[in-house]
Amino acid sequence: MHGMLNSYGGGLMNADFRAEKNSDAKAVPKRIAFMKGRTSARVRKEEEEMVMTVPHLVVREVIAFMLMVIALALLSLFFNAPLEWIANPEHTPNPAKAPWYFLGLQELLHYFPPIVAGVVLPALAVVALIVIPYFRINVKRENLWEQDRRQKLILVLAVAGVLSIVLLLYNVYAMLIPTVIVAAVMVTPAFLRQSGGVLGWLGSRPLSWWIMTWFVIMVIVLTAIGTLFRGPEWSWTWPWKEIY
Amino acid sequence: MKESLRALTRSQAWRSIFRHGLPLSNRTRAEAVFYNFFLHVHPAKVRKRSVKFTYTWGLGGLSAGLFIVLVLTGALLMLYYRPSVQQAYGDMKDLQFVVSSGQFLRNMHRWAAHAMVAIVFLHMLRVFYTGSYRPPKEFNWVIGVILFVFTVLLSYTGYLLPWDQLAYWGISVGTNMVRSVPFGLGERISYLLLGGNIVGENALVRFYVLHCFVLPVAAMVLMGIHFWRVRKDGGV
Amino acid sequence: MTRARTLALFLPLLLVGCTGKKNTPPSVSADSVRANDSAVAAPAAVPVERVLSYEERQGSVLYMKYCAVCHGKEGKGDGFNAFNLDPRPRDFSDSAYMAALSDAQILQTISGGGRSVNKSPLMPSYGGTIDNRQARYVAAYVRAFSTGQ
Amino acid sequence: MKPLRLTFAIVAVLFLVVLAVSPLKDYLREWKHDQTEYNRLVAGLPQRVKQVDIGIRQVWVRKLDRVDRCVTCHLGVKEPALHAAPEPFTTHPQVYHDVDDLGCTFCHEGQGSATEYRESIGKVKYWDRPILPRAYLEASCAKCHREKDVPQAPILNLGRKLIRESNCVGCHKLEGGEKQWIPSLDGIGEKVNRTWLVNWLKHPRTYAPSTRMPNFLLTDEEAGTLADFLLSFKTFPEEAALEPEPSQLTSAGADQKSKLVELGATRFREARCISCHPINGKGGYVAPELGKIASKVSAQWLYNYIKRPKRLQPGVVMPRYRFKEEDLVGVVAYMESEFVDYDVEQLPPHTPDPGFYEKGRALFKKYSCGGCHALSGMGRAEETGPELTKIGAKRLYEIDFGRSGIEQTLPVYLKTKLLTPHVFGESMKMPQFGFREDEAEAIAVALLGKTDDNIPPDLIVPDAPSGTFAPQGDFGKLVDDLACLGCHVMNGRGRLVATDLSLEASQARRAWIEGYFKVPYSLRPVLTERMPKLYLSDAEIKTLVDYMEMAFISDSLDHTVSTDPAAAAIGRGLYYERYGCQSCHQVGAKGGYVGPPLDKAGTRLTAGWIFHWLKNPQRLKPGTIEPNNNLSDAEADALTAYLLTLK
Repeated sequence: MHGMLNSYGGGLMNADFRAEKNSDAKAVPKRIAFMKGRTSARVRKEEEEMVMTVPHLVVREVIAFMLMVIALALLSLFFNAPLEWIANPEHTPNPAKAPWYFLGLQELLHYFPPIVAGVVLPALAVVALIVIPYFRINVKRENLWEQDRRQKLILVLAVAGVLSIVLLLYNVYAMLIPTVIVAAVMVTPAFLRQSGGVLGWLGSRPLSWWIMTWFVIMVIVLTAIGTLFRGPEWSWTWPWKEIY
Repeated sequence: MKESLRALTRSQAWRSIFRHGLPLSNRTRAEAVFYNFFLHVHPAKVRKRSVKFTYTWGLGGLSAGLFIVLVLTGALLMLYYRPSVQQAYGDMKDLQFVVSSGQFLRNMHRWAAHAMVAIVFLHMLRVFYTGSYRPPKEFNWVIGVILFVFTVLLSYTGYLLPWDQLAYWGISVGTNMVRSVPFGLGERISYLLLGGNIVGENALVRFYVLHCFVLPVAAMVLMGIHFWRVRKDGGV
Repeated sequence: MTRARTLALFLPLLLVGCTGKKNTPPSVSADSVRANDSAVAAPAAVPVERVLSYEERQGSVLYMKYCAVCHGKEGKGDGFNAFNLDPRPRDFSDSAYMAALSDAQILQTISGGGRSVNKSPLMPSYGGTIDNRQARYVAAYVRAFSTGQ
Repeated sequence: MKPLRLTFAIVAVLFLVVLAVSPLKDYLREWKHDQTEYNRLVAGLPQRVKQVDIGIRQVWVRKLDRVDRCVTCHLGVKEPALHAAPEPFTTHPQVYHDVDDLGCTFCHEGQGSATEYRESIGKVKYWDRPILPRAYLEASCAKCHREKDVPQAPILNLGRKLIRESNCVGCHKLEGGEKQWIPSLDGIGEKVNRTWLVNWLKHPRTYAPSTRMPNFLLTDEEAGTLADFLLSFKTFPEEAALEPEPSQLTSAGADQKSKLVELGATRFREARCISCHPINGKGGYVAPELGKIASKVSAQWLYNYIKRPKRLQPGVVMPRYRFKEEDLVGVVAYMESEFVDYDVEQLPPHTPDPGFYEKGRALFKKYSCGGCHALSGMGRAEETGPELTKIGAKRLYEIDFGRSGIEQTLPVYLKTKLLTPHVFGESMKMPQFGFREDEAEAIAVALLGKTDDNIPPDLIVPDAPSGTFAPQGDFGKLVDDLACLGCHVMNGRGRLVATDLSLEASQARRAWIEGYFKVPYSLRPVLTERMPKLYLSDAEIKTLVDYMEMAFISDSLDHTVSTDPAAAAIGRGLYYERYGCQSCHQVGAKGGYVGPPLDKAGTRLTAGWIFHWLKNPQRLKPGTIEPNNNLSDAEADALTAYLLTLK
């Protein structure tokens, strides 16, 4: 991390700028220091307790690594990696499942046309992930609903509504229900204003946080359904029912 | 006994390998980081609060650790595996029944691979929720996302190699998804990937090469950059 | 010291790791496989309760072809041709008599005929018709008539 | 710093311990234990048996591309001293193949690469060829042995016979059989009555217990519609028309009729119809049941059929008897009066429903009737059942066990399917053949042998090619007309119910053969299948015997013996005292009746035949049970001389 810079001395009061004193790097990511003509810049480094990498960090790393290997080894001693019948191109198992991390996609494929489920949505997801840092996200660190509450509420509800209708049209209840829940939780702080507690915390989450959370819940729900609850013909099957 | 041990630690060969004794002073500890190739990814000193486990949950480190485990077990498995339709499945059986600890190796590799996909994903979530992608680390986030995609691809290409029903149809379903890419592009990509229109001998060889050479090397290069940038941006 | 204690702590774990494959007694396998073929082992009426061995089963086929016409399907010396013969064909279910007979003698009778063991020439010699192995199969089956119960 | 150090120490030790467990687990593998046990067992034996070095052992069969590690634990397979040892160390029962030659799993199935008991027998979820139960073991013989009679595999042979006889190829693609077209159904509307046909379609075995026609489990409606459809076919092949029923049959008085029936009974007996036809289950097995024939076919059809069988049923193996008209009418009258089914209830008069033809045609197709029966206008039936050429390699996951609740293995599936075809689902079309349990098992054995294994050509024992013998000229016409090949084999062609005639002229004397055609007395009284009396003319007999003397003869069987009475006396001694021939053969009404009586051997047989037969009976008739006594030439000569004196 950067050494902390802090403006020192009186700020220049100007109509365009408002100087603020804050040492929290998270709250105020970009900083400008204004210096008067003859004042020499003095940088004060904030004191933070430091420790030697060796052994403090390295030993912890080694412990973590060893614990991980131990866990893996125990897993490997008791659970064998699956090996089914030899590949038989003439017989498609029912259902034919992709590796588990693609089962969310396969589940999508069950609802949407292949072009949407197999190409558009995953591509959108990857692009969205890549561009996250390039949006000026979380510049406003105040409560999401503090300003323009009405406007934001309408926007959020509109997006959630359109999304829900689309999902309803395709009968994608597996996505619809979490979407509605997430949207409901998201807008709750807009009506019940609290500065502290869970609601206050939820209210201070930025928009990107909500989108990411929604995405993660979607991924988990879809993958779980595809992995555990799908049987022959991709029909709903309880996991304790054995498929042969 | 003690003398001979001391003689050993004083021999030139020993000292050429271990230049220093146990680093007991802060100076030698710092030197250990400076002069050691592997420790060099770390700064000599770190902030005390970042040493705390819950600071990063160690997910990045564990991903790297899993990668090491995968490389080691993978290299050993390569000794017994032949990427051909006739032999691949039999080699799996031989690993299970004949190779000493063969089943254990394969289990390790398999479970570590699954674990890596999950842990890299969790790592990504951690980075997002702690806001660690923010400038100036935005490009490292992009590299991280690419590394996640590579992790999934590595796992996916390895999935075919045992050549059992699970592998065959898992890959068939996957490549059929690729086919839905429009403008005939999907067909081409899947053809390129499989070396044909069906999952067969060509696909097996291609997946093998991707799995054992192309993707790991690419991932290693990206991991180098990833770690380097983490260090340069002041992370642990 | 600490090390020894930790090691002792994890010894049980070590054992658990090894018990995954306790040997199933191999003899069980043979029995269960044998039990399956009782339905087929006896191609015709055989008074043998015991399940026939492979040799006996092979022998039964040969016996039904060559021997049963005189010695009877159940080995009692009552085949349909038995009543034309004097002396009557041997009753193989006579366990006292059969117990006194060695395997070599049975084999000799099959291969060399009755004359070769100073018995009735009405028992022909089959040495030129079936080979030694087949003769052993037949002998095994002939014995099964008296040892079956 | 202390807690961190302690954690590090504990974790490090744990790390090492856990990593050490895997090699230890490896060290304690099942097979190592077995090998140690073996060495201990062997050390305690009185015989010297070599101990083994601990290590995985395997048989690599290059030509079959198989590696079998069964010998890792089955260490005594080739060690005779261990014949009484417990499994897995016991000696392999002696068989015709060497373990080193074919390995283990080629015959036994199971998982050859495995080194653990449960895995090796293959009764684990992901192994598709588990070990064959012994009852089905002969299936593996079928992989290479394609010949009709596989030595030492009676179950397999039975299964194959049943597959041929049940005409499985009618519906299934399967090698080793050809589509059968007998009986043709053309003209069935002129042949049978509706009552019989409906009952027959529903329960074939009620009419004929030994029939090969399976039960399709038709509903009353289906049976009725199908019967109406079939009865609409009233024309015979090639436009053949029925001759009118002779007037004696229709208009004879009771007295006249009983005389006719009496005559018919005599002719029926003389012609030995029961050599081929069973009557109420007794008699031959070659031809259809006659016990209730009068309730099945019309008298007119019967008259026409016996007169010229092939005209109504081309290709049938029924001989054309040379009955005089009166005899023929008598036989028909006798059959009409004798073979009536008194239990049958006539169906009420019935008008076919208007769509019967289309519906019946659909049923005919649905049940694949054309797989066995020819019917003009229906074409040749395609195989409607699943292909069976690789059924033995079917994977368990490809089988729908439905709700049958049976043990989920392929042998049990096949057996159950054969016994109760509909148990796996109501929509199955396979009919009920009424196999016994052992028959179903035998068929399953024959089917299980049809795997997808790659068998090297040098291992395959091919079936003897079926003969293409097709005599021409007058003899050829007679052979066809008399359907000789239905019971006799000639130069490799025909069905072996009676004797192989390929060397007949070397065996029997001309005069005897001629006499036998006229009065075919029974050589072996115990046999059911006897030569029928065909009422041949002298000219026909001459044609037949002339041809035989020309073609069914071999110079290698010539032999002359001295007719010296002294030699005959020695032969007589050999016959009675040394070789005990009287056990099986009768001379002068004394002796056994396993073989043919030898009373008239001197008039029946040639010297050469007797001599060569005595030297090696199996050479002249493979499979005969007459023992080969390894006679010297002198002994054979003497015996021949004796037998020739029996006239």
